[in-house]
Amino acid sequence: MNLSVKLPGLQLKNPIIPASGCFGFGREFAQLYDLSVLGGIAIKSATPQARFGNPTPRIAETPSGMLNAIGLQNKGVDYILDNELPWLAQFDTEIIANVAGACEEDYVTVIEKMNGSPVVKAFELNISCPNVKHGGIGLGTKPELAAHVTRLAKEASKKPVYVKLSPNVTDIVEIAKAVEQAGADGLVLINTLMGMRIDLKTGKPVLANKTGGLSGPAIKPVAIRMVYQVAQAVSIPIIGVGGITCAEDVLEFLYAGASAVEVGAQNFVDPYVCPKIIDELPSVLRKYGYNDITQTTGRSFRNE
Amino acid sequence: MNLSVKLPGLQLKNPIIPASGCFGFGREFAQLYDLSVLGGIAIKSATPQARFGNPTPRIAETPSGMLNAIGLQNKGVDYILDNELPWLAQFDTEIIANVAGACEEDYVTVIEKMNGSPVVKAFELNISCPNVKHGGIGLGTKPELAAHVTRLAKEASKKPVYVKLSPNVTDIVEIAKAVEQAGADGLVLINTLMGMRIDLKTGKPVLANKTGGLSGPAIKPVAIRMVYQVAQAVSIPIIGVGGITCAEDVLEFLYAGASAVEVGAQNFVDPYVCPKIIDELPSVLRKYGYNDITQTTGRSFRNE
Amino acid sequence: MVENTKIIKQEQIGVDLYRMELQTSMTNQAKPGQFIQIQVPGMYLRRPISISEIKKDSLVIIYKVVGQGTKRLSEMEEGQTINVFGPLGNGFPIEQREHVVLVGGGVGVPPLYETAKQYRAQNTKVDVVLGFNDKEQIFYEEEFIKLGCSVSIATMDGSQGTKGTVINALKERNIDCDCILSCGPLPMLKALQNTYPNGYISLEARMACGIGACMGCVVKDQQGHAYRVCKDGPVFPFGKVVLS
Amino acid sequence: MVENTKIIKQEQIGVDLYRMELQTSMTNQAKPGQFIQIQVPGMYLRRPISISEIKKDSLVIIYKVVGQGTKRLSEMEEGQTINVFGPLGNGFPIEQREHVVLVGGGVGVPPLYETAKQYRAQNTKVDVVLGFNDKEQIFYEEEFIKLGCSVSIATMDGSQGTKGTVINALKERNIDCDCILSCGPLPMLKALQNTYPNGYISLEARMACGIGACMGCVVKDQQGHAYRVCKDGPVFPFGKVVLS
Ligand SMILES: Cc1cc2nc3c(=O)[nH]c(=O)nc-3n(C[C@H](O)[C@H](O)[C@H](O)COP(=O)(O)OP(=O)(O)OC[C@H]3O[C@@H](n4cnc5c(N)ncnc54)[C@H](O)[C@@H]3O)c2cc1C
Ligand SMILES: Cc1cc2nc3c(=O)[nH]c(=O)nc-3n(C[C@H](O)[C@H](O)[C@H](O)COP(=O)(O)OP(=O)(O)OC[C@H]3O[C@@H](n4cnc5c(N)ncnc54)[C@H](O)[C@@H]3O)c2cc1C
Ligand SMILES: Cc1cc2nc3c(=O)[nH]c(=O)nc-3n(C[C@H](O)[C@H](O)[C@H](O)COP(=O)(O)O)c2cc1C
Ligand SMILES: Cc1cc2nc3c(=O)[nH]c(=O)nc-3n(C[C@H](O)[C@H](O)[C@H](O)COP(=O)(O)O)c2cc1C
Ligand code: FES
Ligand code: FES
Repeated sequence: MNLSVKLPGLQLKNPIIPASGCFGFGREFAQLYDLSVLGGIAIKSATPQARFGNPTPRIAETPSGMLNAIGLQNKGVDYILDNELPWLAQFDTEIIANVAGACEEDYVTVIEKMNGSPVVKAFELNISCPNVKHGGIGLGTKPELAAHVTRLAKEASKKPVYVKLSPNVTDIVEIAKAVEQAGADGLVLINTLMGMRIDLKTGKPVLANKTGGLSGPAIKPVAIRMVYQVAQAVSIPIIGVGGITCAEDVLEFLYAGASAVEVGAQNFVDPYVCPKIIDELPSVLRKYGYNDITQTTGRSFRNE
Repeated sequence: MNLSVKLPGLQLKNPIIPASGCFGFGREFAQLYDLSVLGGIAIKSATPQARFGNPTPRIAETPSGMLNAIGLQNKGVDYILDNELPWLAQFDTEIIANVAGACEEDYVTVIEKMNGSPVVKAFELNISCPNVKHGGIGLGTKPELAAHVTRLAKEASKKPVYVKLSPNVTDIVEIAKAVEQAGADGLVLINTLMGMRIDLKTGKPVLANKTGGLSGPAIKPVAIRMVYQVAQAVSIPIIGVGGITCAEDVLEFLYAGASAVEVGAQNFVDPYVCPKIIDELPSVLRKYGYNDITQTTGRSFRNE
Repeated sequence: MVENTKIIKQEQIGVDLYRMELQTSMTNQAKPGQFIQIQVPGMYLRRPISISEIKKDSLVIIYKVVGQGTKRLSEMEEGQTINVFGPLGNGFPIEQREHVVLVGGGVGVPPLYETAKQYRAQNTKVDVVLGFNDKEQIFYEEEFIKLGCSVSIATMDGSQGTKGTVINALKERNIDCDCILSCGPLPMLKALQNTYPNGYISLEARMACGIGACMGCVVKDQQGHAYRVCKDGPVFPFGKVVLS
Repeated sequence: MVENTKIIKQEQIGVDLYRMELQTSMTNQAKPGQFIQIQVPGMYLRRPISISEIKKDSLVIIYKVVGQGTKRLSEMEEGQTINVFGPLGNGFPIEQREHVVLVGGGVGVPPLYETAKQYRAQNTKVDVVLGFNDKEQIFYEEEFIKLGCSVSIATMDGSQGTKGTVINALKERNIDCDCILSCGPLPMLKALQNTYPNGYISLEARMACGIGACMGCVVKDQQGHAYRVCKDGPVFPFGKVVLS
């Protein structure tokens, strides 16, 4: 059974990648299992400077999902370069560096600093975060802004650039095409949906930040729909993410058009979910008649 | 305990309204309980002509929710006028006529025909459906299109017009403001999120229509967020809808800024959910210190 | 009605096949061929399952594990309660007749049991033809015999009874009748409709509400009129609706 | 470790208050003041609950029903299994000491029980001060006495023991010590930190991962450095982090 997937810059031994922000830099999970079993790891968003992130509470539960408003807490790109990446070098897995920022220049800064790290195999641009330069709206919500930051990132980068799209848009296909046009090597779909919960006792939003990002199984149908639509409109590979909990979910994303997947919030529910899925994948693929995982991508819209 | 809410055209004895498409014209539920207990009823979308709707399967389950692709099946406005509305007249509850169409003129046609019915107290424009005139995109996805259909509807209508917004947009506030500007008497938020599921056995989408509308508790955080954002930007009342299952959920929507709510898919899960919520509301309101439901609207963003 | 019913019996009776008995007060309203909507804990929508037998204070269902919902149902234990909505839909007609033929395929067999019971109670001659993939799948043969029905079996692989479909078995046994009551997979129902003039079929469809309000489960008749499987069916006369 | 543990005991011990015993093999790793993450069926995120007692083959937890998750937990029955992840976090220090004072408020009391047990096992003098809203809320007084602790009670309404907070009780009894181990509501922890020089507090926070990966549960120290309650805590020395 072949589980390996070759994507720009990434030789994934299997298509399972913990999603950015849901796995830290792997240190905690490394105490539970050998990270070398993973296809890759999308590390926590890096910004030029250290960020404390949003005030707490940052977490709220929702039906079949959760809201988070971490606010990109990280120790800054230099700390990550000096402390996290060298430590990650010991594992035989592909490291994807997720990059975020408050303006376009931030992306360029982080990429230029990380270009030299042999551990980083590709960049993933998180363009969902509110952007100070554009009145707090996300770069991911307008095709021209998304394309612009992609172009700057591509110019700066010595490694393939994946762009992680925000689902909070009217037309995801339009954004995806703009980003492809701007030179992206691949897409990651989807980031979290914007949501909110209100605490009945206080009458105020549960999250200190008021709104937060919705993730978990609740959003899977939205993610599948977006991957399905985008996969038919672009010719760069897609990494699917949103609500994955088991090998069957992975297959659903692959059928929808993804070439690999990221697993997010489920790592909190079952800390062993990634190795569990990797274990189960061969038998699930066999059950549905495959002996090579690459045969499954886009099955749902291919004529057979 | 006052549960009654006065909105343009609507004297709701309580804020609980079954949502359009989730209650038919009430006939089936009338066999289970007296519809006069309800604040109002949003009847199934009416179109100028009868529509069979989409091919089956039209229903798929998702984590804490469901997808539907009914495709506006209805017997057409004339049939509804002759058969459903006179029958509904026997109940002491406010009827909201949901109006849909494949182009702007359809809305005007339906409204003009229904203007004469004393049973209809207000119109609710469903602008989420794909629109033939505009290349299949929904009128609800562009501010100018949404405003335009609202204006036409207001010109044609002898009753208050509520506009039911699509959540599949980048900026719900922008749409809401455009619709308010165009004369809408109120807003209904939200319709379903566009989603999809793929059947692993066939490899194809579960729904014959491929994509469908996601509803149920899974979408509640998105609905609450949108009501919260819109309520602070407009001064017309909002009817909240999306994932309501109990009296606490109702209160969450009211805190977010809604004045009344619609209950959709939960009617399928618990056919008695609406009377159950109406029964529970007084004690839940009392628990949180209220003796009049109208005190709760917008609590989450009001300074107190 | 919606009721929290007690599981008074849960037993595995075949490959992935379970029989469950639910203590309920809806027995006096229930008719053969009707169904109930079961709220399986952890699943959002209810699951429609046919009533297989109507006892004094309980209903029997027989179900196959095909997905998450039926799997969780099969893991529930005797003594636990489960929420049920029903009885729903229109069942099989129980009329004064000398002879009826009941034709069931796979998990279409369960609703025929109560139907047979009620026809036998009025002394109607009941021929039962059951089709399965193979011998291992056969269930309830004995139970129908005990009711005094004459039972024929068809298996696709010929491992028991007639090799082939229920149509083969009907032909082989020369069974003919102006009232065939059937439930099973679509191809079987189509073949029956095309072969015999009179009878009824019971359909399955993806359902949400189960009572006719959501339009999720519709089928069309020859003229294109819509019928709801949950409310106007699940039992329809031969030829009434288009089977696609 | 993640383990399916068996509920070997589930009993109500107070108003909305339950004591549950879980059969598990993680007992030899567990330390007082650590917590476990419980997967309550039907809820998405796990629920963090302190370890209240470590037995040979089981862990005891004591929890209050405050929402959906703890409600469902309280409805589970002996014999059922429940998935648990743990033990997690850093617990209370167990050092060679002559005297420690344990201060608990409300549902902050549970982790102090195992702490008391381990200190008593090494013959340390253990003073326990427990604060509650009123007499009806008091629990585990007897259990601490049985361990040989000297127990003082404070109730806000004065219905038993000292009227007021644990601080009032500490003052009234003239209890002083260079090691106070405490768990309870924030105002109590703040008051303790401000009144006494040395000791430890155990914090609560909304958690997702419970192991330090998601940054959901952070608190700041005086310099603005971030600490994760789940991984760097939940027990912190007095003054280490800013309580807001
Ligand atoms: C009127 C009626 C009577 C039925 N009687 C029986 C019976 O007596 N015994 C029995 O074993 N099965 C019966 N079925 C089929 C049974 O409803 C499905 O097998 C069951 O819903 C599958 O649920 P799941 O969660 O295991 O499968 P999943 O595939 O995980 O279910 C996903 C969704 O699809 C729906 N679904 C899946 N398969 C079917 C199906 N075949 N028909 C309708 N909905 C489906 C489920 O209800 C659920 O909403 C009946 C169906 C209908 C409509
Ligand atoms: C380290 C630690 C140890 C704890 N030990 C105990 C204990 O021994 N006994 C006990 O009764 N309680 C304890 N708690 C609090 C307990 O976790 C919450 O009461 C419980 O999670 C509430 O869940 P719920 O579903 O009933 O409430 P809901 O309010 O419905 O929960 C919604 C979400 O908020 C979270 N949440 C709600 N209240 C709290 C809280 N106070 N702290 C953290 N998360 C919360 C839930 O985990 C869940 O994710 C502890 C909390 C932490 C962090
Ligand atoms: C706690 C938390 C923190 C996250 N942080 C980031 C982040 O720093 N950068 C990013 O691109 N995505 C972040 N995400 C989004 C996830 O990577 C993923 O896109 C999303 O959660 C959907 O996947 P899921 O449903 O599997 O969780 C975060 C998600 C969660 C739950
Ligand atoms: C089966 C089904 C049919 C629906 N049909 C309509 C419709 O005809 N017109 C409309 O405006 N909304 C329709 N809706 C959307 C609901 O009115 C409601 O906005 C949505 O389901 C969200 O609410 P809920 O989560 O409570 O279901 C339909 C929803 C469902 C589930
Ligand atoms: S399931 Fe709703 S109409 Fe049949
Ligand atoms: S709960 Fe995830 S870091 Fe503490």
